[in-house]
Amino acid sequence: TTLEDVQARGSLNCGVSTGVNGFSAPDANGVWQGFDVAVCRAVAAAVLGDPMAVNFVPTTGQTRFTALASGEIDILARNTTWTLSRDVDLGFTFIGVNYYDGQGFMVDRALGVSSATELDGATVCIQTGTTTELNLADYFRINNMTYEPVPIETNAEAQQQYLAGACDVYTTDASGLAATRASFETPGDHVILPEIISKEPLGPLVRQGDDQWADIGRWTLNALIAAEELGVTSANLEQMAAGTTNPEINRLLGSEGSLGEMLGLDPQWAMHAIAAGGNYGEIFAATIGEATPIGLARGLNAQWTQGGLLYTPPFR
Amino acid sequence: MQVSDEVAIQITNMNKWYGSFHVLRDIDLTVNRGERIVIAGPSGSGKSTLIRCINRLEEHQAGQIIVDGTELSSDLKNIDKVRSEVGMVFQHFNLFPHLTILENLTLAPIWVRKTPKREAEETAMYFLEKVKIPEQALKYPGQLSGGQQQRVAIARSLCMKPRIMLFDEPTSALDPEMIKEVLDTMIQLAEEGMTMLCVTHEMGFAQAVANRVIFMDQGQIVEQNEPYEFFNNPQSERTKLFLSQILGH
Amino acid sequence: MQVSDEVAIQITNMNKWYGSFHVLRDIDLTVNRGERIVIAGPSGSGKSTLIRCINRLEEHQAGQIIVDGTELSSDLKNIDKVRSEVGMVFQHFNLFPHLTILENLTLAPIWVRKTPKREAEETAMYFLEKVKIPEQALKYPGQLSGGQQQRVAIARSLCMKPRIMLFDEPTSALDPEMIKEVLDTMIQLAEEGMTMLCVTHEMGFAQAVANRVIFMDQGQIVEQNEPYEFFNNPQSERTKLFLSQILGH
Amino acid sequence: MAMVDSGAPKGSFRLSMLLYDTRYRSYTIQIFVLILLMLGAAWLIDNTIRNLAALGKDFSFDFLWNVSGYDISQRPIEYDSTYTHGRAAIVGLLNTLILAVMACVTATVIGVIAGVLRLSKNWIIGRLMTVYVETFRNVPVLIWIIVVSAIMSESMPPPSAFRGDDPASSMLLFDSIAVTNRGVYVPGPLFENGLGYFNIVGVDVSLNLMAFLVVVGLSIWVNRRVLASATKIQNATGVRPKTWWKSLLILFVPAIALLVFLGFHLEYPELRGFNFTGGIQMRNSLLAMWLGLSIYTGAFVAEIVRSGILAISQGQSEAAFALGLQPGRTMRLVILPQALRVIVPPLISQYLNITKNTSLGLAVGYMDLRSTLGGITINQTGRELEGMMLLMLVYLVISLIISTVMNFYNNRVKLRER
Amino acid sequence: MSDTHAHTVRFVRETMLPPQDPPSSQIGMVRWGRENLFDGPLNIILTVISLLVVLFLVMEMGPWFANSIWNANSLTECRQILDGASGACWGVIKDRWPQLMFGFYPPELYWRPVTALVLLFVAISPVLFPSVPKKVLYFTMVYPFLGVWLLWGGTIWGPVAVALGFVLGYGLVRATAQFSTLLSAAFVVIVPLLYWLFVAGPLVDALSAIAPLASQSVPSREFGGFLVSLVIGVSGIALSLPIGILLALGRQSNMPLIKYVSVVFIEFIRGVPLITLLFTASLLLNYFLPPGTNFDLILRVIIMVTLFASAYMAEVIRGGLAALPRGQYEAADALGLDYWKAQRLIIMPQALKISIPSIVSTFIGLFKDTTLVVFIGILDPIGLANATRASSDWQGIYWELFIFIGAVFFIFCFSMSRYSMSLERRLKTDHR
Ligand SMILES: Nc1ncnc2c1ncn2[C@@H]1O[C@H](COP(=O)(O)OP(=O)(O)OP(=O)(O)O)[C@@H](O)[C@H]1O
Ligand SMILES: Nc1ncnc2c1ncn2[C@@H]1O[C@H](COP(=O)(O)OP(=O)(O)OP(=O)(O)O)[C@@H](O)[C@H]1O
Ligand SMILES: [Mg+2]
Ligand SMILES: [Mg+2]
Repeated sequence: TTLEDVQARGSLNCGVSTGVNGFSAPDANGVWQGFDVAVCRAVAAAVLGDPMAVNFVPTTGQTRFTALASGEIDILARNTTWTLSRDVDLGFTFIGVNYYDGQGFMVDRALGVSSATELDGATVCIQTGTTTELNLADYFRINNMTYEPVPIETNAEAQQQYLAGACDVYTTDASGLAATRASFETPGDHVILPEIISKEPLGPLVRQGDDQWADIGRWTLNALIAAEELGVTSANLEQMAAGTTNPEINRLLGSEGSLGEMLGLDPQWAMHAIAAGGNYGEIFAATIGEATPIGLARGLNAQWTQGGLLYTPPFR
Repeated sequence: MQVSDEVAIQITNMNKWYGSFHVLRDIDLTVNRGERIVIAGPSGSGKSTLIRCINRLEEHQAGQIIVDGTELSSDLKNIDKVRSEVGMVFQHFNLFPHLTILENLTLAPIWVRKTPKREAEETAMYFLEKVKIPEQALKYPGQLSGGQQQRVAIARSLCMKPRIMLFDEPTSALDPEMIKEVLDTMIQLAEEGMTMLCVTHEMGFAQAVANRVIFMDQGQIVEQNEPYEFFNNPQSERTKLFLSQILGH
Repeated sequence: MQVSDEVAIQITNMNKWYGSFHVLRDIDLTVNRGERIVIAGPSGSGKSTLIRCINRLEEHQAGQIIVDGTELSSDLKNIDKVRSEVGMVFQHFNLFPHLTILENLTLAPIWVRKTPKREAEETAMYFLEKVKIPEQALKYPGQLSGGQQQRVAIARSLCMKPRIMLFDEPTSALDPEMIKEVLDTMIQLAEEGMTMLCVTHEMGFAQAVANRVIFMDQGQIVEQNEPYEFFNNPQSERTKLFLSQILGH
Repeated sequence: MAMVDSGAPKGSFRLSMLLYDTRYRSYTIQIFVLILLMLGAAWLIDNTIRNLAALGKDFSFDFLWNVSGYDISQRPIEYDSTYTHGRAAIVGLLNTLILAVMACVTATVIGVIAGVLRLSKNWIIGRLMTVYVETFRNVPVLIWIIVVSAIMSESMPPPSAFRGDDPASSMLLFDSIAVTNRGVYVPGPLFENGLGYFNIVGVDVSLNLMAFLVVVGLSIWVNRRVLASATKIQNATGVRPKTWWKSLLILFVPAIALLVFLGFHLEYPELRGFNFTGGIQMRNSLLAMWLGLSIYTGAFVAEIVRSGILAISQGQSEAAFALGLQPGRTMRLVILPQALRVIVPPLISQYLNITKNTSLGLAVGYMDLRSTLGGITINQTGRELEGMMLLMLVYLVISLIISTVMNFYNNRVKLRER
Repeated sequence: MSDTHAHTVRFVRETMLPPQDPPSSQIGMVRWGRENLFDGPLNIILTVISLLVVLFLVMEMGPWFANSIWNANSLTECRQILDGASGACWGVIKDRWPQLMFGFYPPELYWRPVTALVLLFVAISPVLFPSVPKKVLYFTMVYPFLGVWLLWGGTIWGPVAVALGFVLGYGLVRATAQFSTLLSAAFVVIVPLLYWLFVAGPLVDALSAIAPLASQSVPSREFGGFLVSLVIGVSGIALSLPIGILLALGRQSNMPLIKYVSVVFIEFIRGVPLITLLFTASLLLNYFLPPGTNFDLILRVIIMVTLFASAYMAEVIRGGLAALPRGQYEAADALGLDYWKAQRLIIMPQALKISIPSIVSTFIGLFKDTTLVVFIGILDPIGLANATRASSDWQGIYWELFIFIGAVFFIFCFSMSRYSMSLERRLKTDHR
């Protein structure tokens, strides 16, 4: 099974993108950083107890699914949209959603456009090999508008083209738009249009057919979210692990019950996962949150208690 | 074989440099119509350069060259005129490999002399017969032996009906068996009274047909004489040395 | 120079075609041990082909060739056996330019005969001395003159201790000065009683050492005789014509 | 040919003859190799079948008939996101071919100019060309394509710069050409009394274009007749009549007449909304690929041309000069026909390289065959095995066609030797 | 015959003329300028245009280069220093230098790839420079195993066990020499194959258990930057050499099956773009291998690149074979050498030597083509440039990275092509 393979190997092979600011990119020391990367580290920590025991495999829009299908990577954490055909036809299992997103448009303020319905005839930069391509085609067709697609391979390239004015509009997931805009010299000159033309639940995925492995991934992600909900942070993790009055926290952190054993993991699996980078909120804040250059608000990705969509099934 | 008094080529005080290397030094030479001159000399002495100056394949920098009354200067018209009067045969034949023998022979008459094709072909066949290979007319140069190719090259020059022929070591790239056939052709030409300047080391040929042998060394004419005198009674030390080398072996 | 009665090469009724071109026609030839045979004939008459059939560089299509009791057929073992008994010297020497002279000589003994290297080198030096160029052993073929190269080629064949030697115009690619040194080596070999078949136009050599001269034309043996008779009293018209050509010039 | 196999003892076949007899040996080897090959192939196919089964996939090309769902900006034939993947592949193929042909033409032009200039006596231009050839040959083509694309999008003005009362940029050539960082807009042909379209197997063929091609073809044919008759006159009288003005008339007048008849006029690009509309747009991606491939390959072509001309020995032009031929004629009658024999074969393999290099289109978003069939389609359908096989097959066919042409040419111009 | 002669022609020069200096119009800057720059109207125009082009380039790029900034940790910092002026921000190269060179290779182990590169030069020196002693060739034979071990690390017994297979093969060649070459060839191929498949693995385990000689192992996904380009390029060429030789011989064979198999393979590979083969490596190779086999992407890329290069190599070697005179084959035959011995001792050494310049050119082409791996997500220099531009610090930087990468490629390729040209000249005079 995948779990045995990973444990035998002593490291997790995790597919990431070749570089998206805030989500996954190597820093100057060659250490991968980002929101997607944090998922990989959490899974590695849960399974192996060591968040650094990850081999990052950069994948392109084109090679990502093959890499997963062929077993080259154990888990793909690369802002991939959860769709039926990917889940069913391509033979993968999405283990959850780590970022609720939707496709949006960004334009130069000087164009004076305030709604996506005014974009008839515009030149649009899109990243190829993604669902954005299909959504875009649908959106313009439904609204009886024409557009000129400029397909681009990487985000960095797209940004370059957009800034140079080679396209009027840049469309990608709203998170990406915000992240991109944040890095501009003058972010204020660009507006993100209000229309969100699609649902883009982004999540990590694994091969279909190994339920145990899918469960591990799914519950690791849930643990991060639940930790935030339950107020478990990297700061108070040690203390809470010693035992609290809240039985759910105790079950989560392994001081009560045998959830870890059910997954085939160490009782402290979730504690390790949280220790890797903090709970979901902490990861978010550190990689793409408002305090970072990316500056994303929690929005849909807030806990359900805060009006967001994050809602984990109970740990019991 | 009569030599007229008419002057065919008049070279006065001609000098040539390659960069700062003085190849030809104060050359004075008068060739009368019908004269047959053999030029000899060690390698690098400037024989080829001299002969190539006469139809302006090389440019001289000082002095005068008058060919058939036309002075060679940078005037393109004069150059064209001289070139169509002077035929030249090279050491490596330089036939055009993409054309048949017949086309090689008719190319210049058609495009330079504006001869009708039919007529040019007749002339070509006439000269091919003269060099004894009419049957090869439709072959390509690559299909001929070296000796045959050189004879075609001579015929090609003759087709332009030149009044002067220049030869630059026409036999030195040939196998011994083939040298004779080419020399025979040249002797025949000489006997018909063609004005010829010939760079060659074939001393038999020189003795048989030349009016004059010119010996060059270090870019200058060192000695000039009738063949018999030249070979049997050389005056200059350099000539003696040279003759002892080429006749000795 | 004694000729034994033992048969070294027996060719019966041998025919060979290149495509549909009949190169060798009904060749019958018996060579006794110790015989020295010179093969002559015009270009294209099949001399080289005949000699190359004897060590199966060319395949014959009909008839029989028995060399030293081994019949040449498509059996590789027989071919290998014959080839290691028969030495061959080519017109263009065909030395291996990437190996020194010594390595050229020891290559086959080491790899084919499995001789220890030391022993092979001793043999090599012995034969190099025999062809009078022991001092060149460590040079490369490109550094030697043509005559020296051809002598090395002979020595290379001898190193395999062959019982029969084939020569295909061994001197025709050489400058005149070098022909003699090669012929001397061959004469020496002949005097030691080696069985030799030699395609050559060196008639002096033929008269000096051959037991028999074979004249070929159009793929057939036209005349066969002792050298003296062959040169002075040729029977066939073709032979006479041929002799007049090569002796005449 | 009479083949008699006498002497050889026939009847006695021994097993060892399979190894030692030249007649059987080669069969032994070939059968052995054949068995190995078949085992290898069987192994690969078996693996593939088992892998496909494990992934729950089948092997079928049905996806080509499914709706593609994505748009392509450069469409030589009608296409939008409601057409099929198969149609998208054809659009990609056409884009590949368009790019390849354009790049071949310009690479040749650039290469010939650079190659000839490199031989020029002019010191400075010779040096410049050497610098050109060496820089472009020794840096990967991918980098050149990216760099060209960056230059275009960075240093050309966006369409918005053309807007307003006092625009930052203006169109060239009497407002007919707009150079923007989205591409170059040039006037396009329009026909007032056009002949319409003709539909063959789902592709609209413009009758105007057809008519134009027919007329041009006819003109070329007539012109050749005129040239032939000039040659005839030259053969008869020796003097070649001047034909250049006749050729000009024949080549241009009928074509212009046809255009006038069809009511030809140019449609000028015009800034409307976000973009220029009207005319023909050469997109940035096309331009980047086109220029990148052309200048990169041009450097190789320059070397080919240079060495081709150098290979025609000095002797040939000297011989022609000595016969009194002038430099122009010498070039045309003696040097070029020979140089072409040397130049054309390697030139054609450069064309092959260009065609293969068009597959880098993805780097700048050019929608060639590799980006459509081999890119988005594979990615959306998960049919990598079928898609890649089809893709390779198409490239292979193109390559084979090009090399057949080359062999044909080589055989035709081979110099005859003894 | 000279009796018809009109006047006396006798002339003897008493003193030789010394060489003179050419007239002043023939030397110096003036002449040089006239001949090389201003000879005729066309040339004058060309000169003026070229000068204008050079001037334009200098004006356009001069200030940008002149304002280069080397010390900055992010683009923002650069922009602050430049304060609105245009200028290059080379700080990115300084910041990402190790990454562009080595990728994610552990920094404390950088000495290993560097050593491997230096030793590579030692290993190929006998091929490139004739003056190097032949003994170095033994090192050349050891190098592939040493190089692999240096780069990837791990137990030393792996490369040793693989090398043992070759030793085994060589021993078998010696031992079976007296049998039919066919049998011995089959034997020599099959036995080492069986050894590698079944014996080598356990042997490595056993040996590691006895003597655990291992260095820190570095998986190939940590390779990146120019290290990856070089590893792919060098191993592609080195591995394709033997396959190329076999294909070239196959293509010349007179056995139709072998000939056509070789031709089809060569023409197929040469007919498709490299990028489709790379996609095959990344998307399809797993379909063709037994279920469950899984090895890393760089290795798969090396396999496909090797196949790709071997088709080109086959054509190069075929050219070398064609350049050999027939006499060499005949002389080998006449001495009784069999096909393989003749190939090994006579034909190949010469054909390969003739082919070296073309092999170098093939390598240059391949090395440039390694940039295509960026399309399958390997972080080669271009891939790393993209990744760098995706980080917050350097988002928006462009020219500096590509100029740097292009310059490094240029230095590599240009020096190699110059070397191969000089080699070609040397071989021309060398070879008889
Ligand atoms: N294009 C050139 N540039 C520079 N020097 C040249 C050139 N052509 C010839 N030379 C030099 O000029 C000298 C005379 O050359 P030329 O070819 O006239 O000699 P030659 O007497 O014909 O010798 P050979 O018998 O070898 O043909 C030689 O020293 C030669 O090196
Ligand atoms: N490989 C071949 N294929 C076809 N024809 C050949 C081949 N080799 C030789 N020939 C022809 O066979 C004939 C005999 O050739 P061979 O070389 O034996 O003649 P030769 O007597 O040795 O002539 P030379 O004195 O020129 O060496 C010639 O007509 C030649 O053209
Ligand atoms: Mg000369
Ligand atoms: Mg012969």
